[in-house]
Amino acid sequence: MFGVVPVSERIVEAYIGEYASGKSEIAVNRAVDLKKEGRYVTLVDLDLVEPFYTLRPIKRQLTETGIYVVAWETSETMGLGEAGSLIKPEMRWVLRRPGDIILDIGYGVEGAKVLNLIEGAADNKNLQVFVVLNIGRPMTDNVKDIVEYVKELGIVHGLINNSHLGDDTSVDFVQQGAKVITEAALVLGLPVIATYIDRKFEFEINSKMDIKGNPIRLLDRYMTNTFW
Amino acid sequence: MGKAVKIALAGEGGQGVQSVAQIIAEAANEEGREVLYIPNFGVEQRGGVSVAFLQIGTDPIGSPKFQKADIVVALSDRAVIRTRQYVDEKTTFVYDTSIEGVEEELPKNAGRILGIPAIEISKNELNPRVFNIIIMGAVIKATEVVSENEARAAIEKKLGYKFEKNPELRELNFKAISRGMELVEKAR
Amino acid sequence: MAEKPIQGEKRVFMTGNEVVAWAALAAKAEIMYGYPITPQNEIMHYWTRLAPKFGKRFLQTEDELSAGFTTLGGVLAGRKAFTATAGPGNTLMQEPMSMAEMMRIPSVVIIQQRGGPSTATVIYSQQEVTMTTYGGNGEGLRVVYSTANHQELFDYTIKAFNTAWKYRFPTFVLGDGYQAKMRESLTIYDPEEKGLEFVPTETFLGKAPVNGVKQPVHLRNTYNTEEELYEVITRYMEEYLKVAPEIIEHREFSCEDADIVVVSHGVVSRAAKVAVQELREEGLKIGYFRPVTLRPFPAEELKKVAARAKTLLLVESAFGQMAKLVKDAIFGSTVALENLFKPGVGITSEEIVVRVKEIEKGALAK
Amino acid sequence: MTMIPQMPKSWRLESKPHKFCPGCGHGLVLKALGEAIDELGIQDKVVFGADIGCSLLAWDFFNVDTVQTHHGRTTPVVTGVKRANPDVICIAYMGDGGGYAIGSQHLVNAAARNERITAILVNNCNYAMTGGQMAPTTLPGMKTETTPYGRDVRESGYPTQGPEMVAAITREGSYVARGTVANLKQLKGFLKKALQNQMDGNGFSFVEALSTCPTNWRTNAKDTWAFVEKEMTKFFNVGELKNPAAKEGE
Repeated sequence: MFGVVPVSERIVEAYIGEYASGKSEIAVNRAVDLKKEGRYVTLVDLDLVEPFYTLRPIKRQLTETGIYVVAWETSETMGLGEAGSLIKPEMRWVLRRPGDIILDIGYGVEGAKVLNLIEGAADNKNLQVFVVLNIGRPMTDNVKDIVEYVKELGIVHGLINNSHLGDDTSVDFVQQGAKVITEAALVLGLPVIATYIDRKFEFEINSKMDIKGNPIRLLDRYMTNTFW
Repeated sequence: MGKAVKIALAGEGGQGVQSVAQIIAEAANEEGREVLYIPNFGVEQRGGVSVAFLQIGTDPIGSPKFQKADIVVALSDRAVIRTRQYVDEKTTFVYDTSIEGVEEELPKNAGRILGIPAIEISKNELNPRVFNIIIMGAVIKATEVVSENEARAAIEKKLGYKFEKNPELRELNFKAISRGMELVEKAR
Repeated sequence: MAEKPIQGEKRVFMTGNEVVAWAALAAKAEIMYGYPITPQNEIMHYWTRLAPKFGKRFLQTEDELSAGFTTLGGVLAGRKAFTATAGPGNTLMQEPMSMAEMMRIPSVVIIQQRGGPSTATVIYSQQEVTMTTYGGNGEGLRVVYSTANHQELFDYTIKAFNTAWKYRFPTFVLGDGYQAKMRESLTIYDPEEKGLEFVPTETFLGKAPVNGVKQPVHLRNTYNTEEELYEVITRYMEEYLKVAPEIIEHREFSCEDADIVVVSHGVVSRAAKVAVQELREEGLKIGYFRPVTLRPFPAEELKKVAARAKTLLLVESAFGQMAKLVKDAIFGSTVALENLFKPGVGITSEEIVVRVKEIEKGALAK
Repeated sequence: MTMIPQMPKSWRLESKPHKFCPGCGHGLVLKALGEAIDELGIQDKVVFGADIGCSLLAWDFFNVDTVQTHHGRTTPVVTGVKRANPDVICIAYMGDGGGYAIGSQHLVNAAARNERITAILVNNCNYAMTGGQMAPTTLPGMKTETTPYGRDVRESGYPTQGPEMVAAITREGSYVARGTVANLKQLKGFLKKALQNQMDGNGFSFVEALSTCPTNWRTNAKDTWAFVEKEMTKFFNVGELKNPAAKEGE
């Protein structure tokens, strides 16, 4: 049925990061981009740290684009209080789904241990864990802090530059982020997977690569429709 | 009758000002008068001066608090000082003459100042236990809010069970009322 | 066991706290939950002395959170339950009463206001108006009766039980330290002999099976989306506004031609009444307006008065807590507002007379 | 392949499968409780109060009268119910935060007054619903969102010994035990005795259940059970602390 994408080529990516680093936004964009390429995509909401401020409110919108979204449905959580429970069984077994899997994960202080909650994550050869970084956030605004932070997370396969200042973002700021994060990546021995930049800057930046030669991906904003 | 009569009774703990106020209040209530009685505006100040605020009238009583009293009765030096604030030119200020060295402290602005030897009389003539009843007599004479008979009835109601065992007590109490009334009469 | 706490009518002379205990008995309250706090303690003292004679119960809890929540438990179990508190206890009471508002649990709370927080005075104030009307999490969907004398304390405590059970909003009787501690005369009576019908209670939890069949209930108080909560609160608010005109009570006199209307509530309105009567005797055009329900507030009634008067004189033993309710009620009116605010102390008729004359003088000078 | 698990009669089928996280111990505690209710035949008489926190997810779990309360306030709500109607069987269901922190004064005083209610407290070493913060029961050195470097006992003390405290402040008639989801048969026995103790009108009954929270512990199935059986039991002794029925039998 889903034979268009051979299993060996399937993409399994986990997006992790600090509070408000933009990991959920990146995960959603990645899922949408892959879907546009005609791939079969599952998007998993696994933010255990801020469980309420997640994909739930845009689940329907995403589902309409053809993405399979694993997240709580509001109607399922009636009377459950603050957040409802954090994990549903479907999340635990999600790696058994065919096609591409994009995981939006809130790590918390226990770092990569959250992957313990997903069956098969530990020995999944496809799984790539990417850290979303924004030098606009005080805890990750310089090379030294980024290196320290990423080292504590456990298994990580690459960094993503998502430096922005909300509505005050400029192309210069994104490029500054590229410099800092690329330098940190060198220290860590990790690749920079991409620099994300708001689609409104597409013509201003007018390049497929950022100042440090990392690929640029254009970002559409979906999360403005959620709580935050 | 118009405005209610406002009374402030003050003394040391144990001088029985609250029970005097209560008996007067109950006597007036029995008569169908409007009465409001509040001790110390709410809270008992332990170790301090005990003040009973009483208002008696024919119409419903206004504020439970008043600024100036029609009659103030002060039974100790501290009580004199504490109650001066309730005195103006319309106030009758009653104090016990056995309080030493209090003359300087008496409110000069009072309409009338009546010194009565209630403590002395209770000790020498009647019985220290009826001191507060003498004061009650003084208050009802000074205010004329309750008649002597009504006061007697109220005392009977309150202490009747004691009188049955010891009828002499009844006489003693009734005499104390009369003496209290006389003291005010004389002091005028 | 005695059958009825009060037979017929009886003129009595007692403290306000004692009045509340008798009123709760007369209203057929079944259980009181409470925690010691001055100046309401004697409500519990009298209740614990009287209640067992009539097969009624009492529980002394560990704090007012518990007093409030056990009261809700008692109500959910189908009993006429109530509690009483003051000052810092009223602060804690806001949490359980917020639950009562959201779950529409009919509960009765007597408040005897004191001054400031736990560390201030235990005596008197009208500083718990904002807290009692709007102190919870939410929109203040509650009824607050502000009483002025012992007769009202008796009447409105009885009424509060009916209001709570009829409309299913938590109902407060707002007294104060003066009313709690002072003695004055009133007539106590058996409400049913006077033709008053009690609104029956309802058992929400622990109802016995009917014909051997038990239909379990699941009472929910959590909502997961903004929209769901919005819907519920909107519905409650509509109901509240619909029944508000039935609940609202106020008193007024001499307002028809008044230039200045004295607005006050609770015990202060006693002084205002005397002051207005005196000023009228002197020939001044002064009126009297008193909200009895502070929530819902007699807004339409006050608007009418404000439309005719030149000035409203707002008098309270707080720094403008009733005034906020007034301003909210008469929004849009051009009437002048003057005040006599004395937080934490009583106000006498003489003070009000002086203030009115000051305002009169000022108006003439213009 | 699909097996229909044996469900207690008192469970509410419409709310199953339940909404607890995979591997969560709440479902097990509630299974044991459901069986205890069934065996005692008290389903129609139970009033069940659910505290805020993951405990709240139990609100539609049973076919018994249920009420959701505020955080920590389940004990007073069901106390109020029991005082008003002694004929019902009252259960206060709460977590470690609700019982030992925000509602501790209620637990202590209900125990001290010997309220005829049954309090069941699920101990999973953290505040799970709010995202895994330190609870009174968090183990020394354990990482949580508010103890990112591990619980430092010099800063925040040792884990609360709930049943030991309740046992210390109660006198005759109280039933106190600590069970674990690792031994469901025993836990059910404790719960049954706790309910029986209320039915007999003896006094306060309290059962703490050691439970699992793989979601916030970030543990797989194997490590989850190891944590309960090896780590938690270092601080929390499983067993009965008080049993009036046993005394009578002597």
